[in-house]
Amino acid sequence: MPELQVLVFSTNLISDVGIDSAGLMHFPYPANTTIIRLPCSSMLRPEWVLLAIKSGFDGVFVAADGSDCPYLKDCTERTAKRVDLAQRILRENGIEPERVKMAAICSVCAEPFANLIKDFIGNLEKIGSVRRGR
Amino acid sequence: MQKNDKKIGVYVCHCGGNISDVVDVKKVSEEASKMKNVAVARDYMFMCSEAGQKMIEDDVKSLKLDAVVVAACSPKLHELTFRNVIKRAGGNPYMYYHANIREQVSWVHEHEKEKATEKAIREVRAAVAYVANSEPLEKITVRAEKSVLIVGGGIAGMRAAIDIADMGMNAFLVEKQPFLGGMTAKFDQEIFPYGKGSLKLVNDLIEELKKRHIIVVFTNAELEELSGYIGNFLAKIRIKPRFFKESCKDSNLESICPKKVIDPETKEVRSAIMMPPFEGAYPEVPAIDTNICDFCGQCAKACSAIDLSQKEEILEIKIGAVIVATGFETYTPKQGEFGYGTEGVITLSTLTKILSKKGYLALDGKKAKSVAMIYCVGSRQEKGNQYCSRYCCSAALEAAISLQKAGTRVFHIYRDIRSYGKNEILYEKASIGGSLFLKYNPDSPPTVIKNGGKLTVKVKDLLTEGKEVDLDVDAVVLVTGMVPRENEKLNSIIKVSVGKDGFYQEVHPKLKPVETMISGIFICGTAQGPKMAVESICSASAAAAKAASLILKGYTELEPFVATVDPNLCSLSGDCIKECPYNAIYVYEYEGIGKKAKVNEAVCKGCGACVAVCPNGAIQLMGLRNIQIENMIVNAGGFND
Amino acid sequence: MLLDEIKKMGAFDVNACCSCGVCTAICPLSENGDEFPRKMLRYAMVGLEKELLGSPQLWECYYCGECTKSCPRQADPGGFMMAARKYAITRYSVGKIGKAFYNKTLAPLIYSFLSVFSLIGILLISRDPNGTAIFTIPEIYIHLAGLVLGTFVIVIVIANLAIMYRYISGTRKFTKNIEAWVNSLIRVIIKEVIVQERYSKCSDRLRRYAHLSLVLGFILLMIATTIDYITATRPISGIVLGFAGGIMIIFGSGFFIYQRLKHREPYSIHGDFIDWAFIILIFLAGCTGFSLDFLTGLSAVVMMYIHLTVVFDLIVTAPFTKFAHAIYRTFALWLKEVQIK
Amino acid sequence: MTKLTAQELRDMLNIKIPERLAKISKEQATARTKIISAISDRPKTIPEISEEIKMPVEKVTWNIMTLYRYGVVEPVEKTDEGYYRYRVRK
Amino acid sequence: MSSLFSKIIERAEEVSEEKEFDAVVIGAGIAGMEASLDLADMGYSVLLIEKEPTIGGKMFLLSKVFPTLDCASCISTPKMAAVAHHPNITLWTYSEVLKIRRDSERGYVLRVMKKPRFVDESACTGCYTCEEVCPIDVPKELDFNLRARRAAYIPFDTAVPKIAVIDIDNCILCGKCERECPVNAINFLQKPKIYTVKAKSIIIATGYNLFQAEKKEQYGFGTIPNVVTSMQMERLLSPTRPFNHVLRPMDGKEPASIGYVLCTGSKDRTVGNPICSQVCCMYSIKQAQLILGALPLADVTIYYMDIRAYGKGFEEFYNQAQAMGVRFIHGRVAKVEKGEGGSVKVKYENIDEGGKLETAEHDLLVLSVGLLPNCEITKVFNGISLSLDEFGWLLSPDPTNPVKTNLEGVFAAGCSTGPKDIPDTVVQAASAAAECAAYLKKVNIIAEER
Repeated sequence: MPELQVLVFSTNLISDVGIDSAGLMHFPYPANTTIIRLPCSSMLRPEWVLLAIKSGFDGVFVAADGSDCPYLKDCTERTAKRVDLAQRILRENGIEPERVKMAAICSVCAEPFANLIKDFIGNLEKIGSVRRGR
Repeated sequence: MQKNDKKIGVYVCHCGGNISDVVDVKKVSEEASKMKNVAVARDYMFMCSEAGQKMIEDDVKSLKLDAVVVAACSPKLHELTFRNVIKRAGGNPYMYYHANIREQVSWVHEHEKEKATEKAIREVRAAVAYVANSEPLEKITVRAEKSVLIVGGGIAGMRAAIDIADMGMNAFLVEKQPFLGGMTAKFDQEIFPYGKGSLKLVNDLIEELKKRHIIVVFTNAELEELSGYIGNFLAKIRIKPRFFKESCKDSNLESICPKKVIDPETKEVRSAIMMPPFEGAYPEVPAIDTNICDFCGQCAKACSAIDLSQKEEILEIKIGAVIVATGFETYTPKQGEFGYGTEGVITLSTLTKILSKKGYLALDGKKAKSVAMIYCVGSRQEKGNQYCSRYCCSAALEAAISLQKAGTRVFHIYRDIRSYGKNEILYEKASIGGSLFLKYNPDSPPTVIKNGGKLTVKVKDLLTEGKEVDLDVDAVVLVTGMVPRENEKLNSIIKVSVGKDGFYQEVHPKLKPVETMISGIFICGTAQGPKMAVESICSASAAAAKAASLILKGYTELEPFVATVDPNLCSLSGDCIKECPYNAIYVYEYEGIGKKAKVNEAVCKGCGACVAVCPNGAIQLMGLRNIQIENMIVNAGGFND
Repeated sequence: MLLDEIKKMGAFDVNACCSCGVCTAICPLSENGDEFPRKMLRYAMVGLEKELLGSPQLWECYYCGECTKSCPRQADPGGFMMAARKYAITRYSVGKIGKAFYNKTLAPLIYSFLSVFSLIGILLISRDPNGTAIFTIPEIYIHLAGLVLGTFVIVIVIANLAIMYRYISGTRKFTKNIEAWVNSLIRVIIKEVIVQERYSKCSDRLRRYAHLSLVLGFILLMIATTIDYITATRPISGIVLGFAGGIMIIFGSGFFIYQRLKHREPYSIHGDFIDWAFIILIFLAGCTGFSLDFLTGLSAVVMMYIHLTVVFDLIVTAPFTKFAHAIYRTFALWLKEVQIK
Repeated sequence: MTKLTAQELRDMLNIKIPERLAKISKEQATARTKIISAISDRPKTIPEISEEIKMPVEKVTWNIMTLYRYGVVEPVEKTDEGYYRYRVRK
Repeated sequence: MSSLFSKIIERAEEVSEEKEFDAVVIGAGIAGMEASLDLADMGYSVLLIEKEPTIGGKMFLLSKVFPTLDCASCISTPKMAAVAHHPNITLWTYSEVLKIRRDSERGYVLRVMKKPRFVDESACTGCYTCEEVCPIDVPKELDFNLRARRAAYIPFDTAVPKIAVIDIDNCILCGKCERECPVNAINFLQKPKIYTVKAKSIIIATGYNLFQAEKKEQYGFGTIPNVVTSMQMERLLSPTRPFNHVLRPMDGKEPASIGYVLCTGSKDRTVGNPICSQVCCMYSIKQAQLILGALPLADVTIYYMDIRAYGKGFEEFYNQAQAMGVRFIHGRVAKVEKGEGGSVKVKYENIDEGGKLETAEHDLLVLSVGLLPNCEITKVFNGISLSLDEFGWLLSPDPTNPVKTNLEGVFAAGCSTGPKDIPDTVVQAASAAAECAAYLKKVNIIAEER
C-alpha cells in the first residue's frame, strides 16, 4: 500500500502560525502532509477537495481559523458550510466523505494540531489509499 | 493552460543547519531544477543573509528570472525580505512564493529525514506551480489621513499623542474616564532612578499635551465604531456629557450631591460629582458620573456652571491609524487569598495610594509598626495568571523604602525578587533600610491568620533552612500584579487579537513589538503586557514612530491581495455580496456588460470568503487566483508525473 | 530585637545581606552540615536567638575576612560573626555581666576600678609584716592571690560554659560515651589549641602565626608561672619558658595592634573599646612581664606592679571579654566532635 | 610586474615586521602541518592528536577548529567518550 | 610600542567636502539599525556609523533568542540587509567619530574617520581568497577567541557589508593576499579619511560591553580550562558555530554536564557593578533549553540568586525549562576550581535545600556575564558634555521622555542608557526615532521661519 498523503489547507495569519508553532516546539506529526496556505479557511472552494483527492491525495485536512480569525467572527461556521458541501461532492463522486476533515487550529495550537493530524491519518488508514487501484 | 515560458528560480536555504540537518537540501534543489519552468535551483547556508539575497538578485538580473521560489523558514519571517530582493533586482515582487520547509518540515520531522526531504520537495513543487501561474501585481496606493486616534489617556496614550503631534500629524486622544492620567495618576510613587514622582510625570505630560493645539482630547468618551482600513479609518466616538459648562468655584458641590457611592477602586465614599482628582488634572472641569446621578438637580441649583440638559454626542472622525493604549487593571485577590478580605490585609495598590497621601501606613488610626508583604499574588500562578507582572517587585520595594522611612518594619515574603536592571538598587536600599526578606516555596505558600485582632503570617523561610517563621504584623500587603483590562466592547471594535495571557498580542516581540495583525492598528503600554511607567512611555513613542512611518507621507501602500471580479463570468448571483463581511462588494454598471459585482479594493481585506461561494468562479483573489491553487493541488503531490 | 542588639556590637552592614550564600561557600572553614556565616546571619535577622546561641559554628570562625571581601552586597559577614560572638559572650556570661563590658561608658569605668582595686590590693599584700620594706613583696602572696583569683575565674567560666552548653544542646545531640568525650577533648586541645590546624585553612598565614604565637605564648607563660609557683624559685626552665612566652605574646599582640592601626584587612577595620582594651592589655602584659627579666631595683618593682595590675585586669575580666573566646572556641569545637549527626 | 602595495608601504614607512608576528606565523604553520600529518593515516580525536604530537590539548582544539572552519579537516565519527575524530577533508 | 595602525592613522587625510544629514546614528547594532530604519522610513536622511567592519552589533552573533526561540540571524540579518539597501540611509562601517561639537546654526558638527580596510570596497566580492592565503592566525573576536581568523579576513559569514578587511597590526605585509586576490581589490596604500559631517540630531546606540570574566578571579576564566563565558556558549550553540558541535573548548569533548553561574559581574559590588544586567537569567535559561536540544542527554544546572523572568512570555519560558529538566539551584557560586580530566568544580551553598554547602563537578562551566556601559562616545564631545549616570550609562534625565539625554537633539537608543533585552531595545530604538523625528520637525519649522 502506498503511503497515505494528506493535503492541509492552513490560513496565513492563524492556523499556519499554529502549525509553525508545532515546528518551533518540535511536536512531531507525520511527514506525509503537504501544506497550502489560504488567507482564511472560508476561502476554500468545495470542489478543491475533490480535486485534491483526484490528484492523488488521500485526505484533506482543513485547519480553520476558529474564533481567532482576524477577518470573520463566524469563520468556523462558514468553513464548516464549505466542508459540508465538499463532503456532499465527495459522496456524489463515490468517495468516502471522511476524507475531508476540518478543525479549528489557533495560533498556539501546536500540540492539538499534531494530535489531530495523527488521528486523521490514523482514520484514513482504515479507509485506505485512493491510489490503491493504481 | 497558461503560457509556460516563465523562468523560475528556486532557492533552498540551509538555515545554518536548522533545515539542512534534516532535509537533504541538495536533493531538494536538484529535484527542483528538474521541475517544469525552473531555470535555476540553488541551495545556500543563509538565504536571508546579504550574500544569499545578492545571489538571488544577481540571478534575477542575469538569468532574467520571471519568478522566484525560496524554500526556507516561515513566510511570516522572510516573505517580505525576498519580495524586496526581487524588487531590487527589477522583478515583480509578487512573482514569488515562500515555501516553509523549516517550521513545517525540518523542525517537526527530525526523525524522518527522508520523508522530510520528500515533503520539502512537495512544498517546493506546490510553490513552483503557484509561481508558474502568477502574474505581476502592483501595490495598491491609498491616500492616508495624516491623523491618528489614540485610545486611552494614560501616560502611554498621552506620550503617543504628543509624539504624533510633534511629528506632524493630527492626534485624537480618547479617554473613557472624565480625566486624563490613567493608572499612573492613581499611584503616586517615585520613579526610580529619576527621582520624580509618577504624579509629576502625569502632570508634565498633561502640560505638554495642553501646549499642542493640534491634539484633540475627548474625555468621558469611548470608541464606538471603527470601520475602514489603514490610512482611511472612520471612527465613531461617543462623548458623554460632563454636565459642567465650566469649572465651578463652589467646592462644596460634592457634599451637596445626595447620591453617595463607594468607589470600587479607592474604596472611598464619593458623590456623583467627580472633581478633578489631583492638582493639575485635565480637564479642570468636574464631571457628573451618570451611573450614579439621578438628576435630582440639587447641584444645578447650587452652581450655575452645571447644565443638566447636555446631551451625549457621537462624533465621526477620519483617521489614518489607531494606537491602542488602554492600559491595565490591578489584580483583585479572591476572598481569602492570603487572608484577603480580613481587616488589615490590603493590596499593593491600596498601600501606594495610602502612602502617596499620608506618607505612612496607619490602620485604625495607629501607625503600623510592622508590615508583611506577600509577593506574586495573582502572578506566576500555576492556575490563573502564569505570567510575571514585571513591575510589582520594584513597586513593592519602593513602597517598603517609604514605609521604612516612616519607621515601619517590613517583611518581604517573596519567590524571586525581580528588581531588574537599575532597580536592583531599590532592593539593596530596602535591605539596608532594615527589610527582612523571606523566600517561600509556591508549594507551601505563606498563610495569614487573624487571631484576636492580631495578624500573623506563617511562612516557611527557604533562606533559613525552611524553618517556619511566625511574623506578627500590623498589616499584610498583597503585592498584586497587573491583569489585562477587560474590554469586550473595544476588542470587538478593533479586532486586535489577544494573547494567552489576555494582553493584546503584538506581531512579533522583536521584529514588530507594537504592531498588530491589523495594519494601521498599534498597541503600546500595558495594554500589550505588564510594564514599568518609563517602559510604557517608550513603547508609546515607538508606536507613534511606527504609525508615522506608515502614514506620515500622506499615503500608504497596501498589499494587492484583494478580490476582483471578472464581469464576463459574473452572473450576479449576489452570493459574494452577501458573503463579504466588510461590505466591500457592490453592484456596478460595467460598460457594455451591464450590472455585475465589483470590489472596493481599499475596503477588501482579501479574506477570500467570496471566492468560495461564487458559482462561476468569477470572483478571485489577486495573488491567489483559483488557477494557482488548483495547480498547487494538482502538482504538489507529484502523483500524476 | 536580636539583630539590633548584635548590630550594636559591630555588625553595621549586615542588613545588606541578600542571602546569596557566597560567604558560606567561600569560607575555608565552613563545612557541610555546619555551615556559616550565612546561616548565623539569618538566625540573627529572623530573630532565632536560640538557634544562634546554640550554634557552635559561631566559634569556628577566625575572621580571616574572605567572606567579607567576596560579599557582593558588602554586608561584612565576617564582622557580623565577630559581633555575634561578642553578643554570645554577653549572653553566655553569668547574670549577663558581660553586657557591661560592651557598654562604652561602663567598660572603661570597670577597667579603671579593677586597676585601682588591684593596685591597692597589691600594695596591701606587699606590706612587710615589720612595716618597713614596703616595696618588697613575698612572692607567696602574689601566688596566693593569683590562686584565689584563678579559682574565682574558673568557677565563673564553668558557669558560663554551662549556659553555653544549654544553648547548644538545644540544637543538637551528643554522644553518651565518656571515652569519646575525653578523646575528643585531647584531640581538640592538641589540634585546635596547640597546633591550630583549622586556622591553617585560612589564607592569611602571617596572621595565623601571630595568633598561634599568642596562644602558645600564653600556654608557655602559664607553664612558667606554674613552675615558678611549684618550685617557689626561678629555675632556668621557668626563665627560658617565660622569656619565650613573653616574646611570642609581644609579637602576636603587636601584630594585631599594627593591623588594627593600618585598618586594611576587614577584621581590623571596626573595633570598639573592648577590642582595643583586650589587645593592649595583652601587649602590656607581655612587655611588662618581659622587661622584668632585665630590670632591677625600684624600676623592677614598679614594673612588677604594672604587670600584676594588667594581668589582674586581663584574668578577672577574661570570662566576659574577648578573652573568653579561647575557652568558648575550644568548648564549641569539643562539642562539635562529640555531637551525633 | 608592478611592485606590490604591501612592499611599497613597507618601504615608505620603513616598517620592520615585529618578531612576535614572525614567530606566530612560523608556529602556526608547523602546528598545522603536525596536526594534519597526525591525522593523515586515520581519523583521530583531539586528545589522541595531542598525545601523538606532544602539543597541549587546548592548542590542538584551537587549531583543529580553525582548520575545520577553513574546510581543511572534518569530523568523522563520535567516540563513546564524547570526542569526535577528525580527518583531512578529501 | 607604537603600532603600525597608529602610524597609518598619522597619514589620515581630510576630505574637504562636507556631508549633511538629518540624523547621525552612532552604533549599528540592533538599536541603531532599528532607529535608522524608522527615521529613514519617515523620509529623513540618516548617516549610520559603525566602528566595526560589519554592522549587526552583538545580536547577529547569538544563537536563538528568548522567549520565542527564533534564530537571531533570521531577525537581524534581514534588518542588516534592509539598512544596507535603504535609499535614505548612508552606512559607514569601520568608522570612528573623533569629535562632536555643537554649532548653533547647524546642530552638530562631527569629525568622522573612515579607517582603511586596505581593500577596495567596490571591488571586493567577499570570496575569502585573501583569508585563505593569509599566513597569520589571530584569535577571532567575533567567535570570542574560540578559533582563529586570519590577519586578512571577512568578519563573518553574514557580515554586512561582506567585504574583507586587513588587520594591519597583525599583518606581516607579505603581500600574499594582494597577489592572490582575483579582483585586485587589496591596496595597502589606503589612507584613513576624515570627514566633516553636519547633522541636526544624533542618536547614540553604542550598546554595551560585556563584563570581562577574568576580572572575577574566583571564577577562573582564562586560568581554568573549560570555563567559558555565556557569549562563547552563545557562539557554540549558534548555527554559524565555530566548532562542529557543542564541544568543550579545551579538548573538543561533548560536555555531559554543564553549569551556569549567573550574576557574573552583575549585582556584585566587589567588581563595582551593583546593578542587575536584566538579560543573563533569560539567556542562560534559553541556552539551557538549546543545550538540551543539541545534547539531549546532558545535565544542565543553573546557579542563580533570583530568576528574573520578568518580560512577556518569560515566566512561561522559565517554567518550560524547568519542565525540560534544567536544574535550578539557588546559591551564588563562590569559587571555581580545576577538577580531574578537564572538569570544573564549583562550590556553593544550596540555599533553598536547607543551606547545604555543596561542591559540584561539571564538564563545562558557563559564566553568565553581565552587561556594562559602553559610553566611550561621551569623550568625543567637545565643548559640551553628555552626562552619565552613577553607573556609567548615559543619563536619561526625564521620565516623560526616556530617550532624551541632557543635550538637546541628542537621543539615546537601546542599551546605551542601561541594560536591556532585545524587545526593549527595539522598542526604545523606535522611541528614539520618534523623538528624533519630532525634534527634526521642530528644527525644520524654525529654520523655515527664518
